[in-house]
Amino acid sequence: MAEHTHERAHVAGTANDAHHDHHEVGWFKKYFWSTDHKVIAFQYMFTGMFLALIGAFMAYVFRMQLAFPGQPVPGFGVVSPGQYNMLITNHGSIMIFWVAMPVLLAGFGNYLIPLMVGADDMVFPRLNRLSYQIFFLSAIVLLTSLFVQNGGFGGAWTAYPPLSANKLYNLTPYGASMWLIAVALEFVAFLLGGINFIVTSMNSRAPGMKAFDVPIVVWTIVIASILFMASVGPLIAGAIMLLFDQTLGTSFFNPNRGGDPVLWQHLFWFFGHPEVYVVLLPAMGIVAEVMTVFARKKLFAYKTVIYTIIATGVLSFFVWAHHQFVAGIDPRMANVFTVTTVLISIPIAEMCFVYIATLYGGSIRFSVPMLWALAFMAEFLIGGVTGIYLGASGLDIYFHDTYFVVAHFHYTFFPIAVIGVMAGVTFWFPKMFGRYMNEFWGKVHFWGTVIPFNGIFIPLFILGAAGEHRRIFDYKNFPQFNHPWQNDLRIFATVSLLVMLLFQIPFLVNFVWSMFRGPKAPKNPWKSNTLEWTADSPPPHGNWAEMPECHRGPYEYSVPGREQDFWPQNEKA
Amino acid sequence: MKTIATTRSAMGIATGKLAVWWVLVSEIVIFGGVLVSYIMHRLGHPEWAEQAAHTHMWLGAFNTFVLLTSSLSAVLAHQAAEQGNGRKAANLLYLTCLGALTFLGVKSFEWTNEIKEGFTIQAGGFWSYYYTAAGLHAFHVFAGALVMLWVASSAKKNENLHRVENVGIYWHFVDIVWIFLFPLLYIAK
Amino acid sequence: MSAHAAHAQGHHRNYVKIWAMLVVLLVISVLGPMTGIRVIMLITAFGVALVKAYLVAKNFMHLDLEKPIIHFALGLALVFMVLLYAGVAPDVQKSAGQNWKKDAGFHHLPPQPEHEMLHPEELETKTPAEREAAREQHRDATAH
Amino acid sequence: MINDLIVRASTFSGDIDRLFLLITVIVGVWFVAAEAMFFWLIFRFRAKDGVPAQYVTGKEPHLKQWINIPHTLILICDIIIIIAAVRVWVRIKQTLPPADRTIRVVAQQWAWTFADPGPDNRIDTPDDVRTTDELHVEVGKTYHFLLESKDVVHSFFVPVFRLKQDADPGRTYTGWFKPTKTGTYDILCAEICGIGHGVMGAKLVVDSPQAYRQWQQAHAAEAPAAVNGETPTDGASAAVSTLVPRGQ
Repeated sequence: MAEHTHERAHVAGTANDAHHDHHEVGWFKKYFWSTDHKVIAFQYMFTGMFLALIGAFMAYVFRMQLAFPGQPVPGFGVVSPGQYNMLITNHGSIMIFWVAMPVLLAGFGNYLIPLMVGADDMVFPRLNRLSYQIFFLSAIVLLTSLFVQNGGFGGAWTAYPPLSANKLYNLTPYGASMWLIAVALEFVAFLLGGINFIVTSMNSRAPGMKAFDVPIVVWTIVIASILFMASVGPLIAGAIMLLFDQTLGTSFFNPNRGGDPVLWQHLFWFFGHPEVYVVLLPAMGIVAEVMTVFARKKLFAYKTVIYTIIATGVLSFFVWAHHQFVAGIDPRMANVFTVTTVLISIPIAEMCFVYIATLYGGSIRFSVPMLWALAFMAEFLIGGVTGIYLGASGLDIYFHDTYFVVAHFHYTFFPIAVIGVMAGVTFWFPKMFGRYMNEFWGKVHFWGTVIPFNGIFIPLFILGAAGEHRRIFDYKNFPQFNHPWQNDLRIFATVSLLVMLLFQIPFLVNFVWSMFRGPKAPKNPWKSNTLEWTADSPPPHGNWAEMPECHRGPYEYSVPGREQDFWPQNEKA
Repeated sequence: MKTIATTRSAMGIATGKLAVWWVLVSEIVIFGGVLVSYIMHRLGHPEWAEQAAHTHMWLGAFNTFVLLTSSLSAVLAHQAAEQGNGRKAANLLYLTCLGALTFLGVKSFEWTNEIKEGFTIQAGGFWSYYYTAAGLHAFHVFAGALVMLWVASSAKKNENLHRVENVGIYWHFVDIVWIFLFPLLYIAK
Repeated sequence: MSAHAAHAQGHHRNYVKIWAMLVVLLVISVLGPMTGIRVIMLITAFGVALVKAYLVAKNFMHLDLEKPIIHFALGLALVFMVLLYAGVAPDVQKSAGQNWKKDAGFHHLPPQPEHEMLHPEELETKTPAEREAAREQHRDATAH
Repeated sequence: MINDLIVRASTFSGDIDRLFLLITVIVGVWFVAAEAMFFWLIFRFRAKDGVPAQYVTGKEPHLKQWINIPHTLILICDIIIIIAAVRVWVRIKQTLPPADRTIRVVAQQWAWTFADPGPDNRIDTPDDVRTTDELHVEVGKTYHFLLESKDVVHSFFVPVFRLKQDADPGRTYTGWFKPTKTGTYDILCAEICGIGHGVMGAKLVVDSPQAYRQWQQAHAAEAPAAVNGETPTDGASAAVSTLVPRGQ
């Protein structure tokens, strides 16, 4: 084991003038060129939030087009079929690659891993900065791809060739290649970032912190990084092949000259399914942290959660072709994948049960982060449960590419990327900015988001069950889906979306206002155990003057025989 | 400016080497993606064999020999670095970079001939995979050579000698990829 | 024993001897296919490649001295590639399956000229009004 | 439950609806149980001052069984669902009952082309009736369809038949359906195929035997003439490569 006992932070000064020995860094160097894991976490988080606004605007535009087809959408104008395809493609791509991944994996990963394992920074600070810069470049390339000639790429975020490979078919020659380059750059950024997360949490744990003393959120982000790294490889190879098909005229996916479009589908979904667990696991980790703190209770079965996370991760590599049941794979293979897909519900169900069981015997306080964490569990159950319908191959014949699928994956992605992230943001806000967020406006934002969210996607389940297929800009071409009750459901969903978007304003105001003018927050406002709460709020560069040690697990709450109901990890026995 | 995090080794493995091993995990799946697709297509398309007949097996064999030798000099450099002899390690790394340049030189000579004969990347399914796989590998050889020059520059001054082993591990991986690429592209006719 | 001591023990390997073995194996893998017999070609080309990879990994990369977590991670990546092959080959490698076969436009159909594409406005729709709408949509789609 | 939203018009649409019902029952029970337990725990163990939380390690047997029992029950339910789903899948996708008639369906960027075998009931013969965006089928007859795509990935989706099969370019897919209810329904493209994906619908007309024969006679008469004199070569490529004549 590491033999050093008392490490002095390389910051010579005492805690309060921790910046003392640093030459006074300029504004640019401090915020844009910094290698501090906390600043890089904020860069990822704010880029992610900014792109979330763009993604939400796209959702607003195409939902207005769906509810009131043909009429000009305020703030955008008339939506043509090409623009509609571009909007849904880039809504999907932005929300997954440029909002969920950066905020959940990189934002929380960068901020929490060093603080929670008791390190002063990531192992490779410069590589960490480089990974954000590549990510920022990928966001720029994607956003410019929306404004090039012929518009952004419109072949769905799955980019199936030959539509994505042949500019005569997708009619967006520049948009398609730029979208692909942006996605490839984003993969490179997260490979570099992933290495930092894995090595830091493996090697830089505080002295005394054994593998099972590490908080669940660190475990989930590390396993998510490993899942991402192991699954993105074939898709990087596929992206190179697709880029050559688009630009050099090779024939990897061109059936007329020996290629095979189904190969891309396999390479994409071999990455696609582990990818959804890459964003699910960090959200589950955040919910675990928040639930244990506000229920004042030890996580029901720490080791079971670790084993289910690893089981989910490994099993997620065996299920990818459930996206392709009717997409032309051999029907005999579909039987294999339907078995593995339905069986993967077991580890996830187990994890949810353990979280629910954690509430047993607790003393639950309903502050804003806990509301979000509980809402995540309630909403995600719907998402998980509706996945069984789509995993059953027989039923997927009917449900594939209908709004049932759209509603299902929004019931998993929305709790992950919005509800889970809000739980994390509201929980760690006092630590990040040293100030409290407003509790009342937090609750207004909570109810104003969760209730309309159900109003958007429950109607889509019904429309999907009626057979309404997705990615269609105007249903008046299909008499079967032009009944009044279907149009009303679409309008109801759109109105719910508008209400939900309005309720995001209180959050943005609350977030920015509290950052500068919220009431001051102490080191450990929620009285929780993990190491980040032993550093100042906000922690200085280098996090602690004297690096902490770890003496126990992260969830020793309400230990009998102690007057306080929490027991920080660094407190000597 | 080394953070305390980099000095710790809770797993008992040097941080730099642990990072390189994780880089190799991601490289295995990237090259794996290209090679698995290529193998599937070769087995599915017997007619590609006559396209593959036009590759110059002897140039491939010589390149394999060059990479094997550069792997030897890389591991000798690591041995020298273990003994603390930074100057010798740096020279051996420069020798390895020379091997890399010879490899790239032979490859560019080989490709120009093939393209002159009309076997461009669009010439058919086999050629698309041939240039993509070998091109991706050549890019990794080139990147490895650059990193080696950077490592040698500090190894010369007996600093950061642990990096010699790390870049060596990456280099041996690039060699192993070529050990599999050589029969797949040049011999499977 | 810490990793450092393990390396000392690793020194006694004669790297040049291992290099020589690798070159001999290379020669075998080149001469084997010369015989033209397919089975010999497979054994020498790919079998030898596996042996060479093992030698480089064990002796040059000192994988045998490495911690088991590294073996587990590298092994997992290789297992996933085998899994990728097993899941994808039935569709890509074979030319026919239970309810599908590769034919139209795959083998014997003359390669379609790249530029032969049905422009939207030529699309055969029901009434002139709809045909006009389709033409207008296309113009609008490519205009913005 | 689905047939309240959309009519059943083929033999296996009932299977899919029943599978939906089975999964809804199983999954619904688990969902309600989990949410009920969840909300009950939230209500029961809300913070009451003076009542500290309990220290539960999760190893207590009487609590662990609250996880292990659902764990095994879910495994059993999963197996039931898998068996039911695979039976439906095998019936629809893996078995081809003997066909009374074989039609050819060709998808291209933004139109469906159908080739009815015509009076001689053999596909790819000069008397085939080719139509665009309108498919006439006879109720009660088992149909095989040969599905192809000329350019990008499309998807032949007939909601009332609960039938969907992607058309990948470079492949020919064979599937079957047997209409059971006359009427006019929609055929959709369920895989994004470019700008015209939204207008790529077609009309499905399930005729009674007489109406179908009338339609076939009416179209068979003009079919040879319509193929502008070019003698269609036989074999699969005939129907695919000839551009669509203006059949109504």
